[in-house]
Amino acid sequence: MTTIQPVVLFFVFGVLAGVIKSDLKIPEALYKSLSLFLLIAIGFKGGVSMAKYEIMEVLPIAVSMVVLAALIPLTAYPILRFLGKFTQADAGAISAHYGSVSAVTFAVGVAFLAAKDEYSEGYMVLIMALMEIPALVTGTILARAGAGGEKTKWGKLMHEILTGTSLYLLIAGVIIGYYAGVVKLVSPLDKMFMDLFMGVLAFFLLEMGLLAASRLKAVIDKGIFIIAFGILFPLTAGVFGAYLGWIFGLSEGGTMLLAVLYASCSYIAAPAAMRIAVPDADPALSIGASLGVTFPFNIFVGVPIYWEMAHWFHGIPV
Amino acid sequence: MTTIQPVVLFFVFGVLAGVIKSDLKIPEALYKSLSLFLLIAIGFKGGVSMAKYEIMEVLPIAVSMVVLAALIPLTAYPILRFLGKFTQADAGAISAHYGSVSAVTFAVGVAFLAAKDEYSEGYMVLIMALMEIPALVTGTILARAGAGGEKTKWGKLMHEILTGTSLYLLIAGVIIGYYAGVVKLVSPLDKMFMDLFMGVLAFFLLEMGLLAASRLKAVIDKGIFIIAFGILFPLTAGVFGAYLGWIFGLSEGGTMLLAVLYASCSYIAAPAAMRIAVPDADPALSIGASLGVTFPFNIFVGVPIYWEMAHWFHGIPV
Amino acid sequence: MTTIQPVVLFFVFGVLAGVIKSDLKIPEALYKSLSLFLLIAIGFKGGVSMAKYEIMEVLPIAVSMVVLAALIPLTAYPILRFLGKFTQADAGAISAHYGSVSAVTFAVGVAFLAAKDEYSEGYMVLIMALMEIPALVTGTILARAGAGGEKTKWGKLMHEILTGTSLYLLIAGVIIGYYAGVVKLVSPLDKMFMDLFMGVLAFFLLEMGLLAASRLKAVIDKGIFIIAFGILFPLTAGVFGAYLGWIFGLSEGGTMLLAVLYASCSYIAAPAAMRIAVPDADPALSIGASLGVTFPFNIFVGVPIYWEMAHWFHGIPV
Amino acid sequence: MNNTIAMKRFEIVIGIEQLDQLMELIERNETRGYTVIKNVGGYGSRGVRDPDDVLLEQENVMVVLACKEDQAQKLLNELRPAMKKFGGMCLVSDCNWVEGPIVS
Amino acid sequence: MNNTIAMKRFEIVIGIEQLDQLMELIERNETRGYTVIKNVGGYGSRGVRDPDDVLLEQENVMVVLACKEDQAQKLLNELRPAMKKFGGMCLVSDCNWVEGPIVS
Amino acid sequence: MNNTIAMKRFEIVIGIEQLDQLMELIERNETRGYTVIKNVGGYGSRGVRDPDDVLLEQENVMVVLACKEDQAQKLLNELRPAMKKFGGMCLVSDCNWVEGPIVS
Ligand SMILES: Nc1ncnc2c1ncn2[C@@H]1O[C@H](COP(=O)(O)O)[C@@H](O)[C@H]1O
Ligand SMILES: Nc1ncnc2c1ncn2[C@@H]1O[C@H](COP(=O)(O)O)[C@@H](O)[C@H]1O
Ligand SMILES: Nc1ncnc2c1ncn2[C@@H]1O[C@H](COP(=O)(O)O)[C@@H](O)[C@H]1O
Ligand code: NA
Ligand code: NA
Ligand code: NA
Repeated sequence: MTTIQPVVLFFVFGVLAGVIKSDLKIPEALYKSLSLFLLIAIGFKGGVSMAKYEIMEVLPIAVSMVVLAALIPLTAYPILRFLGKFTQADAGAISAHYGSVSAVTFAVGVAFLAAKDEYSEGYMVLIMALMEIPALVTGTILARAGAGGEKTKWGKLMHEILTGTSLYLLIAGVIIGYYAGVVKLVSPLDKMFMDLFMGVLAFFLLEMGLLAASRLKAVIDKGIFIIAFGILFPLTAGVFGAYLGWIFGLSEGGTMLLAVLYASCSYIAAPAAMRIAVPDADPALSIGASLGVTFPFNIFVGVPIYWEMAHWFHGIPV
Repeated sequence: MTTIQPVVLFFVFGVLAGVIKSDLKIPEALYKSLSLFLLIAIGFKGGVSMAKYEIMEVLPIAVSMVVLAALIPLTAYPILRFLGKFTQADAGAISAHYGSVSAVTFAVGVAFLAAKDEYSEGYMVLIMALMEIPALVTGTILARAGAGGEKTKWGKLMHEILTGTSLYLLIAGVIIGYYAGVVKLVSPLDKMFMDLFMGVLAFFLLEMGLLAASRLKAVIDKGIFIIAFGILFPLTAGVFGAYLGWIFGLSEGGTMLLAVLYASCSYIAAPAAMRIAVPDADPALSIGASLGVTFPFNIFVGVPIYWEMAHWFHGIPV
Repeated sequence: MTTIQPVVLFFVFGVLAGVIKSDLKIPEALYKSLSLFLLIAIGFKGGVSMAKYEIMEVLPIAVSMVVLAALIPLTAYPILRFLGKFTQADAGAISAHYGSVSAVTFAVGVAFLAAKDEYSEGYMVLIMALMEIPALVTGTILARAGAGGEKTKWGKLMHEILTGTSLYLLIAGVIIGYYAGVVKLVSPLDKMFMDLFMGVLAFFLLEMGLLAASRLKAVIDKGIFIIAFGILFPLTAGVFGAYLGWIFGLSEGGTMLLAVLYASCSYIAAPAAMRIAVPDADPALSIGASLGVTFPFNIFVGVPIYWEMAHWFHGIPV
Repeated sequence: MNNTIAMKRFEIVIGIEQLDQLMELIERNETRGYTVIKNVGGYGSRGVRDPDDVLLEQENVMVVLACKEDQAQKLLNELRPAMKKFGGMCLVSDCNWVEGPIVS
Repeated sequence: MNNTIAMKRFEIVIGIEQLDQLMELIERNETRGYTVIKNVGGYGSRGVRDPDDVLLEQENVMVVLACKEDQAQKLLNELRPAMKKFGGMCLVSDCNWVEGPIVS
Repeated sequence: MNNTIAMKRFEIVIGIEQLDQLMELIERNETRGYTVIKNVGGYGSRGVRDPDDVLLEQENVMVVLACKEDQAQKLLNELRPAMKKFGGMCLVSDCNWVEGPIVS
């Protein structure tokens, strides 16, 4: 059995505060500041450890995994459209959310590995940053293909995806971390970006809990299908990610993180992109599923399971 | 003689900035973020050290001290009502403030002990969290008993007390700290909640100074009585707290902290509760006394005195 | 060749985000909180190291350098007025900005020395704090002398200069740091003010980059003169500073920091003072030159040059 | 003015602690829209209320609401007793709603 | 009222994502001034919009603009088709601009 | 409208640095209430003022004030010279104050 990490209890207390209607509130500026911190810190950390690889060695693997990630929305869409009876817009938008990733779920995965002292490849962060692109594009195509109405604003969408805060700060963090690693000047910055990581994550999870609690009604209204989808789909995507990680020869830790990336879904970058690309989709639905069901499932149950998956694949004799 | 701690100088510079009308301003979001931090960190710290006790051993002592704390507003009320000539509402509300506690005063006490390398019982934090309850309830009864007007909203008041941010985050911090202590995963969180504690306290005291300066007029308008009460009452309550700590067999550090808890008074949780329970009380009065007189008295003069009290009681041969 | 420090890359990514119109935004409350932090931390650091000197030994040197700093606006003014054809108000206001200092440029200089393990005098911070005064007063006199219109509000201006957030927090930090150094209680506060300094600077530089990008248009509109002035003037002032530092017998690090102070220019304290003293000056102009040209020049190119200057002077055989 | 519909404009300022009750009242009257501005301060029978005072936490909200005349009278009938309880201010005035052209 | 100039007051509420377009329209009409209040919430045909919801990010802005009658009609002619696209609300009402005395 | 009192509504927008002076003027006239909205931006004779610009710090405030007609004329007489000094905008319009029923 794996011990639940103390940091995820902050999520529990966030949800509880929401449920019992505590007046606990995280100032909006704090929430936004913490999310800037997490993105830069995750990127920086990854960049520092990437400084130990040859970039050219890493790129092909990374690109393959990113491209293959486009399969996730392609699988999610028909399930949502035909089993779930969602409109084309909603099915496409939700697919985009599930193809995309959650940096906080990734961070919980990294913390899980850290507690176990397990190695993982630093460039997983790069994969995370790039995975947004095919997921959001594919989701948008699915949502809009053949649909009438206003034309898709592809220019605006690509601008939003490529210059959006999440992707931008992750990449900036990776580059700065990489440079700091190469010139060996990591040390005064790591007091902030590495030492405080867990504490910042704690505050962020508290707020995520409050936000998740405020989404519960939307989820319950939509009923059993969205809950089942929000649990079973990430598990399936997780298996796919773990399988790919193993095939591509990642370490056990890296394999688990790839499973986490495939299984996790977005509630910040994807909503922003979908507001522009698929304005007729209902954001309450996709955020409800993503934050109200899949996020808590992943950080409590999913992460240990993805670890077991990685372990299992790596036990297969080749 | 005890050295004044550097951190309390931040309070002095806050007051001074207010007095000379500097344009120094602490953003509201920062103030609120810091107070969330302090509550969680105080709780977490206490929880971690509570992991070393048997809970069942601690509970009876803690509960006794909390219950006995109801005596504080019961003593304050007649003084305020009959000596101070305050209205029933104001006398009750101020009593509730003085029965209640100030987490920041407590934090200054903890820092004082840390500078002296003195031990104290971790569960003092739990006592602090729980002391709000009897104080606010007793204060409300005193303010409203026999008074006409709108009925007391007991339901709403109890909800506010029990789910209010202060109590909630202290308890959440205690539980998470306790759990982290038990599973021995304190270490990545303590870089935030323990290492940064003093620095956060510094910023917070700067803002407290600004706030205290803005209350000075209200205090001076009310004259000598409120100043005398704001100094003499906590001293008396402090003696009572130190006596109880000694009787119950606390360490010298713990005895001093109990004196601090009994002597300190609230300016965040109590005002929020009194707004609901005793809306006809004037908040400028109770906050003025609490923040403008007692808080600075306690952090500069009180804390060293409560330490001497604890020392004195522990010197009595049994 | 000197390596560029990783921390200044944050400025680059800030500018880039502005140029490509990323939706990256630093919450205003975070920006203000970070700047409070930097001021206190810079002061505190300086104060702690000043605890090692006799104050009376330091004061005459510090005062001389501060007074001599009044020469900077006196030199800048005729260049701006007669070569640059600026109005009297604008020429005076810009002079005040260039006579004044930038705490963040100073911080980058300190980080540069730290990466080289070079000593510098702690009281440079005090000089920085005090340099605002003659610069802003001289600039105002230049802007208003003989000009008609409303009378200069000297009372209001002096109040703004002497109680303004920058000067106030630097001095408060120096005093508290000095006291902490003397009573040897630096340690719990340095976890915040020293360890996190670089990380906070990183965030701040990111925002500075965003702000600089938003000023680029104003600079380009004004054309080549303002760019040439923004580069050549600080170089000249830097030579003057380095010369003085050497004459007064500062260490190489201290000499370099004095050059940085003379070369750097203000974009926070000076705009606030000029709003009051010279309301008819165009703030877009002075902030554009200061933040859009001189600030980036200084942190990337200037700082290493000022170091070489200090080195060169110290190589002169006496 | 041409191409506009005569309507009534309500402008309500109350304490934020009463916003939920006001919202309920408004929703019960099935209005087609309203606008809410938070973080508002002011002065009235309860004295100064300053949303920037972090200790007193006395925030007002302003609600602006435009509706047709018939609905306005109905809403007014419900608002009158409520305002008595809420305190604050409720102003009604005439305005014209600018509508887009029928064929867009 | 004495010493005031009769003018028209526009009060527009739209989503913040359309503010740039509205500003452009207003500047094109060379008005002498306007006032912008951000961080506004509300309810309309697109449902509830709450600026405090950090995930949905649905912020409204209120723009208040006073101008002379002749300019008002011109502005109105441009605003009508634009409002159709923007959604939200645009009210016009009468007001009086208080001007300082000629000799100050 | 029934059960309402005819009043005047003042809507003032000025720079925040002048708010203290305006407040003093208003208090001197013993009005029974006012409402203050901070963090307001806009455009006028001094150009664009954007409260979100952290370096320029040019914030406007909007003050809304309802009062009876007789008091309005008195206030207006004081406001006119002040507005000349402040810049900004001051609008006056008619409105009706909704009062709760006499017997509650
Ligand atoms: N005559 C008035 N004009 C403008 N605002 C008012 C007026 N009276 C009250 N208010 C607003 O309503 C709030 C609550 O009023 P009250 O309940 O009377 O204290 C005040 O803080 C003001 O913001
Ligand atoms: N009748 C109304 N009264 C006041 N505000 C309105 C009204 N209708 C719409 N609004 C405002 O305009 C915003 C956008 O409206 P809509 O585009 O219809 O969703 C709403 O969120 C409200 O803030
Ligand atoms: N015609 C107008 N309509 C609406 N607001 C205005 C108008 N003129 C000025 N203002 C507001 O008053 C502020 C100060 O104006 P000024 O002093 O003319 O720069 C501006 O930033 C606007 O917010
Ligand atoms: Na995914
Ligand atoms: Na107490
Ligand atoms: Na300078």
